[in-house]
Amino acid sequence: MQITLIQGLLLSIAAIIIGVDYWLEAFFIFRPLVVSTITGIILNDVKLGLTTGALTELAFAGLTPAGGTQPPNPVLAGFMSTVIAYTANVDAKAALGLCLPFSFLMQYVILFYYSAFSFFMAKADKAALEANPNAIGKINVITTLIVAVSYGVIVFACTYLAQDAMANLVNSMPEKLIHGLEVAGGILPAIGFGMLLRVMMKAKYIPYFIVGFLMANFIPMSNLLPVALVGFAFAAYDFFNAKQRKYELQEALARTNINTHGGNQDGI
Amino acid sequence: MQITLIQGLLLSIAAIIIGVDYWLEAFFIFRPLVVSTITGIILNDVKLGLTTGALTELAFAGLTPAGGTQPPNPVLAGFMSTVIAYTANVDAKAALGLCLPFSFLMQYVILFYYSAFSFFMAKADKAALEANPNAIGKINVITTLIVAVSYGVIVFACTYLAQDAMANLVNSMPEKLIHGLEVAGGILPAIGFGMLLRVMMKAKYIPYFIVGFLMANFIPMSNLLPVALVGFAFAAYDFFNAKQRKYELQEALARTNINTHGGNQDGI
Amino acid sequence: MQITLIQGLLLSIAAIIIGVDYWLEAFFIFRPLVVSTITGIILNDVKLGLTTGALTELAFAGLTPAGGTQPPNPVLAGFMSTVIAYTANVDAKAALGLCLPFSFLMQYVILFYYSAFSFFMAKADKAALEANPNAIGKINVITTLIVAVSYGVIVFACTYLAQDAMANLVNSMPEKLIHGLEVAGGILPAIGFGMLLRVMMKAKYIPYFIVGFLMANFIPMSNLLPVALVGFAFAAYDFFNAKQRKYELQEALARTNINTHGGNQDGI
Amino acid sequence: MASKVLTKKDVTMLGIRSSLLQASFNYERMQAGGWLWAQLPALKKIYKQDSSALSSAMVDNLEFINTHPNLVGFLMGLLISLEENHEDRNLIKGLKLALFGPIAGIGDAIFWFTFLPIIAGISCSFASEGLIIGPIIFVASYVAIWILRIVWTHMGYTLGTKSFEILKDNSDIISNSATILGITVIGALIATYVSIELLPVIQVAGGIEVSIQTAFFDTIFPKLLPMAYTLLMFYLLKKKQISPVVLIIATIILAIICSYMNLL
Amino acid sequence: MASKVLTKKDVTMLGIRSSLLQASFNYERMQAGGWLWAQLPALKKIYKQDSSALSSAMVDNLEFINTHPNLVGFLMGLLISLEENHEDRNLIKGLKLALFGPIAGIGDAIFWFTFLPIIAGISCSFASEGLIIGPIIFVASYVAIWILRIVWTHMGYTLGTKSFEILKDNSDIISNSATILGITVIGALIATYVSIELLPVIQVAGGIEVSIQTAFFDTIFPKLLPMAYTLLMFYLLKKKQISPVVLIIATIILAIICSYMNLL
Amino acid sequence: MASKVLTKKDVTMLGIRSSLLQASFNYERMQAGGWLWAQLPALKKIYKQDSSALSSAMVDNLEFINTHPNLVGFLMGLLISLEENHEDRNLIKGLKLALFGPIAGIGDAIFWFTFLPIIAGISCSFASEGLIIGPIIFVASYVAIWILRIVWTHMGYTLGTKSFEILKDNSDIISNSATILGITVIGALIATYVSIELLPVIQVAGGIEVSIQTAFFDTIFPKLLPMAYTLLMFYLLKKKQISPVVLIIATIILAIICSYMNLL
Ligand SMILES: OC[C@H]1O[C@H](O)[C@@H](O)[C@@H](O)[C@@H]1O
Ligand SMILES: OC[C@H]1O[C@H](O)[C@@H](O)[C@@H](O)[C@@H]1O
Ligand SMILES: OC[C@H]1O[C@H](O)[C@@H](O)[C@@H](O)[C@@H]1O
Repeated sequence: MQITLIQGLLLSIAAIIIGVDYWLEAFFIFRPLVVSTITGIILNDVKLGLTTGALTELAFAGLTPAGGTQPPNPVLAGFMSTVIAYTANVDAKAALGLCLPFSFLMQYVILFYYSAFSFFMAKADKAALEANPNAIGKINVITTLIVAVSYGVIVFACTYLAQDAMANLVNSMPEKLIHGLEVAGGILPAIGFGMLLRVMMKAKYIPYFIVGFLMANFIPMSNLLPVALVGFAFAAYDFFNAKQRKYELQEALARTNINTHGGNQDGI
Repeated sequence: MQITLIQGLLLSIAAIIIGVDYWLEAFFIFRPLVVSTITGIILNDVKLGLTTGALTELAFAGLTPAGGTQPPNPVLAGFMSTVIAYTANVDAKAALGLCLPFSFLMQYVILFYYSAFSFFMAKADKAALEANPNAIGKINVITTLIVAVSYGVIVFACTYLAQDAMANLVNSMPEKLIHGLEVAGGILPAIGFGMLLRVMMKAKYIPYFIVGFLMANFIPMSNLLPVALVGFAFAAYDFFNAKQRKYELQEALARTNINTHGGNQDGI
Repeated sequence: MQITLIQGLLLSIAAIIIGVDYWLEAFFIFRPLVVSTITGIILNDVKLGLTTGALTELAFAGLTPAGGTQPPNPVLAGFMSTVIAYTANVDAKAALGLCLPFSFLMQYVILFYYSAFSFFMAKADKAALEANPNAIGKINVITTLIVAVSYGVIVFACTYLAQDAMANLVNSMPEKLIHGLEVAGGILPAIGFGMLLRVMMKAKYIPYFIVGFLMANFIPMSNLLPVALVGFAFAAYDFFNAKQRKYELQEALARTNINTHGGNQDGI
Repeated sequence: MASKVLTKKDVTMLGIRSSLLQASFNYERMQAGGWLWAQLPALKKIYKQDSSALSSAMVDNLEFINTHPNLVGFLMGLLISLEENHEDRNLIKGLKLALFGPIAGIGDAIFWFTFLPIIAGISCSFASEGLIIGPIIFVASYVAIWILRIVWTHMGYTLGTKSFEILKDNSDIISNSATILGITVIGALIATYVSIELLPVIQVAGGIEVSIQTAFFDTIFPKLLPMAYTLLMFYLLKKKQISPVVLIIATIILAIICSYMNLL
Repeated sequence: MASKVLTKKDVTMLGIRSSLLQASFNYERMQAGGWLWAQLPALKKIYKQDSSALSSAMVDNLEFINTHPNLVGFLMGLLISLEENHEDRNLIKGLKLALFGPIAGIGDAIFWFTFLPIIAGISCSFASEGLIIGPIIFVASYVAIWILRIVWTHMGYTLGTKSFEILKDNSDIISNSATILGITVIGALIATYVSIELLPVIQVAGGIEVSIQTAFFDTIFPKLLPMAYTLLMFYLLKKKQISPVVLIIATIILAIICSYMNLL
Repeated sequence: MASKVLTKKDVTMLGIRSSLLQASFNYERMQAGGWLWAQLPALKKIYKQDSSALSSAMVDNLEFINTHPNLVGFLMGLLISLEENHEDRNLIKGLKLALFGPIAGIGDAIFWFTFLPIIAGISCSFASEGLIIGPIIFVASYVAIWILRIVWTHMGYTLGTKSFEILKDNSDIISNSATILGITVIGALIATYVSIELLPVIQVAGGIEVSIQTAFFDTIFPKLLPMAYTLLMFYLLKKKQISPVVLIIATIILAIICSYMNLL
């Protein structure tokens, strides 16, 4: 399907708003699930937006900017997975595979800004010394604007302008290649989860990992809320247990200290 | 259906025995499950007794006299839920709703006796001072008899005498009202369970509450024995864990005390 | 079915190898599951070997030689359950019942050797005093050979030579008796598990026992791996919990000791 | 030291008579009247002709008491062994005061709040399918518990004051464990026996009807509404101190209104 | 001691402005620019005409900082209350340095590694069936979290330095609990959302075809391959320090190869 | 201090030869004969021509020993490293006496009582459906365990006496954990592999037949009878010290009787 100029412009405007949201990490409308849904609404195919968004979201679950790192860009992934599925008419899984180059591209753009914006800090220092609040405001506004405009331009280019080239490219791909991308789309979440595990996993958490895995495998349920509840039960148990242990220890030590002191006094 | 005079008398006799059992809290045949079953046997419709009894029992699960309080009366609830379902030919859930006024009535009668019987205590004090065991016995027999007779009379009145009035009343009720009572019968156990939670629930028990709820929700089983077993497993785990912690603490402290003492001796 | 002479000899050779494996407890091909499978292969009915082996294995699960005791012999049980099912054409469960006398027979033979081989120890002492390694080697080889030959002979006799007698015996058994043996075959694992529990069970393990039992009862799964995983999760949890408690205790005591010491120094 | 006058049979009788505990329950002394009555035969045997000693014992035992009927035999056995030894009256009185509360606590936790919901839940799952085995299991269990009253009485009588320590040491752990078991079962009971099913359906394109209950609540989380309503009741009972009778009536009225509005 | 100059509304505004934290994010000072900008209105009000004091405060607040945006309001509230009291500049600076790290740790554990996968998992289970309720739940949750930023800010402002202790004492237990919850859900997410299905079938006697996937892997253990691949990724990321981008590309290439070989 | 004479290959050979441990098992010295035999090549290399030292070592190593074959290599490696260093004979002897018991305990807990039931349970669930993969998994696992014997031997040899402490410190926690795993699986094995099904049916009104097994036992609790019988066996084995052979025979007789009575 074709993206009209109006749709292209709407996508571009959405990209500006969403881009700023990601830059500030404010309302989390920058996650692929939401971005794809919005794209689907603009392209008048909400269902496509939902399904591509769900898949992309999960593949990006572990790819977080925590610690100030820049992961593959979730905003571009959200836009492009839906757009590619729409224009080139491929399966959501294959679209996930195909959207990644765009995601990497934007990742590097932001990384560039992370470095480049360091130069504003000298100006900011000067403003601070001069007790000039307005200058500080201006710096922040400028950096944010630069990011916003970049999102608008890049998304417009990738969606509206590049659509024919992309559709041709995809349509000329052999079936096996497309199927391969679909397969990749099914596997990619493994990397996101691997990233999460890298940060969170310690030996002592293995039991919980096993139980979560087994529950999803052997107990039929329509969503993961029950698992989250069980996880919450474990967390709460551990929390109260730790508190209880702390309390018992302090109790016991308090009692001993009294005894010891008594003993000392006798001895001296 | 009609309750015959004979059945009315049998119900009255049953009420005397059951009423005394509740007064003494001896064999727990006063719980609605048993009362309704007995009523069903007397009315020659055991199945009706069982189903109304099961429903009423659960609605009264948390309404206990623990601490010397008087809850809505389970005996009258047991009798009347079955009797109303029988005479007015309504669903068990609706009967549960309709039996409650009788349960409240009897609750207040017993509350009155709780206050009134205080007056016997002066007499008892006198008997104690005079070392007169027989007088003590007499007081206890009298109070128990008063309770017994009250049950007999009230149940006879509510079941045999009032049956036509009740059937007419119920039959003149609009369908929506009856359905509303049925709906209420399905919800009422929530209050009983709320009462149980009020006494038992602390933050640290939340994990167990969650697991019990999830098990009943997601694992198919024909009764709650498996949940009780899991609950028992949790309880036993906690028990042995607490003991183990106590032991480890004592061990460690014993070792330290020895060291400390040793240190003191060196120092002095 | 008939066992041919060749098959009889193959079984005998297999028995020698497997017998030595059991004697040394090396590769555990002496467990009924493997012995029966090998027997099935030799008798050209692998499936029969697998099914009789599985059943026999489980019945012998708790019958271990741990601590130097001799349980009913798993090797003969493995051979004979399959052989009896094959020659007398009975159900695997009945065959399990019928193989037990042979298992007991071999148990007593090994017990006899356990006693008899004590006599070699005097010779060994002499060799040790004389620093004569070769003599030690010879003693070990001889004892192992005796065991090996015994297995070969006994298995040949029980399988090839006794097959007609056995088939006749079994075929002359009334149906109810055969059925009784089948029933016994279904119950016998209880004794093995009872043996395991005897060694392992303590009050504090009851929770785990309950959970394992309930899982197998209420959660559909095609094998016990999920239960083993849950058991592993429990084990790991307990392990890390114990370590954590140890650590917390040491921490707390270290802190106290410092305080106490400080106090002592002030006092002196 | 006085010699033993009570036989095994006397102690058994005391256990049986412990069921009279609440025979003259009232708000002034709670179970005092029945408490004394149950012990009278034993006291008479101990103090024989010494009617002033008997009088003192009777006066003491008429003081306020409120404890758990299923376990009271333990306390009776313990105290009667002290009476038999003619221990100091103040010791006996002090022990009674110290113990009836904890025994009430343990007993209520185990019997009212743990055992009853569990055995009721199980029995009712049979009874609600019309099987008489339900109430039979129920009554059999309680008969067993009643028989245990005799056991507790002998135990209290034999252990004497030593039992005081044991009880004090473990009462925490025991009621904690009992509560864990109870809470687990209550969670399941709510899912099983509270039922709230929404009737409304939504008309979607093409005349298809979608039930809010099955398409929404059952998909997100089965039994969400029963749990929510129970927690609301819990909140109102605990934090707002609203009486259960008020909640019962309010629930009935609400249900009737919802029925008229075709909501439930 | 200086009198209070900030109103409730000022603190609320500070909470809202805390969203500007990353407005000029860069590798030299990370969030410093936005951190200062967000606090400027409050600082201006506190130091009014005293432009040298304002300058000191601005200089201090331009130093390197990197913490969690959802919780930063707490830290802002705390420090601004100290500024308002004209506490020693070194105390303020020291507290900031001591706290931004732990807050980043707790925040990342809770929000990035626990809350996001859970809410994403649930929302996606709806969205993947075409239900718009999925993203709605998602956005609603994050709006709620955003509103909490105002709450944290007030909390930090009110608790003042006392909050320092509370945070230090419990940060371990809290992030441990959050991680337990998160790990449990991730285990389930792997089973639910990673899919690897082998295509090959084995021809057995009689022309019957046996699928390796269903006859072998699904029988031994469902979802074994997805779990194995995830753990392999975990291993390569953690022990071999391979970048995720490399793994993504490698996975795609591998999938395409397997597609050509009819394996997947 | 003596120089090292054993090569890596010698230690590997020792690990392999550790399988000879039970070659002359008897009730007087248990594994002593095989224990010595397995170590002879290493001892000969260490003591070369010094035949009186060799003799002492041989005499010591012929003393009573009984430990777990799968782990014995660890002990052999440890002791042979001491022999190689010409440590005091009493130290070597003492360590052997101190360690063979705990190693037997850990080994039996892990291998006989935990690993065997689990791997047997899993393998049999395949085998009982006629799949050869069952015994293959079984043998493969045990080959792996056998190969580990070489690993343990190297470990013991390398760690030397330090390993003594490690083992003593953790043997409790390790066998506790192993037992937890084992017990969980045994609970499941009982439900899966003990089968007792009652045949009797009850004739109810209208000629309908109700099976006691399905209508009663399976409804109250599936697998109740197998569990009950197993616990009875456990009780008889543990408390009444009845030999398993007696129980096997009694069970068979009972089963035959029940068969004749149409009960089972
Ligand atoms: O790790 C601290 C912090 O690092 C970055 O600044 C951002 O990605 C935040 O989301 C994160 O909380
Ligand atoms: O709470 C103590 C006690 O109070 C009342 O006397 C009765 O309801 C008992 O059942 C209860 O155990
Ligand atoms: O118990 C120690 C030890 O005893 C016997 O020697 C053998 O059965 C071994 O398998 C066992 O490990």
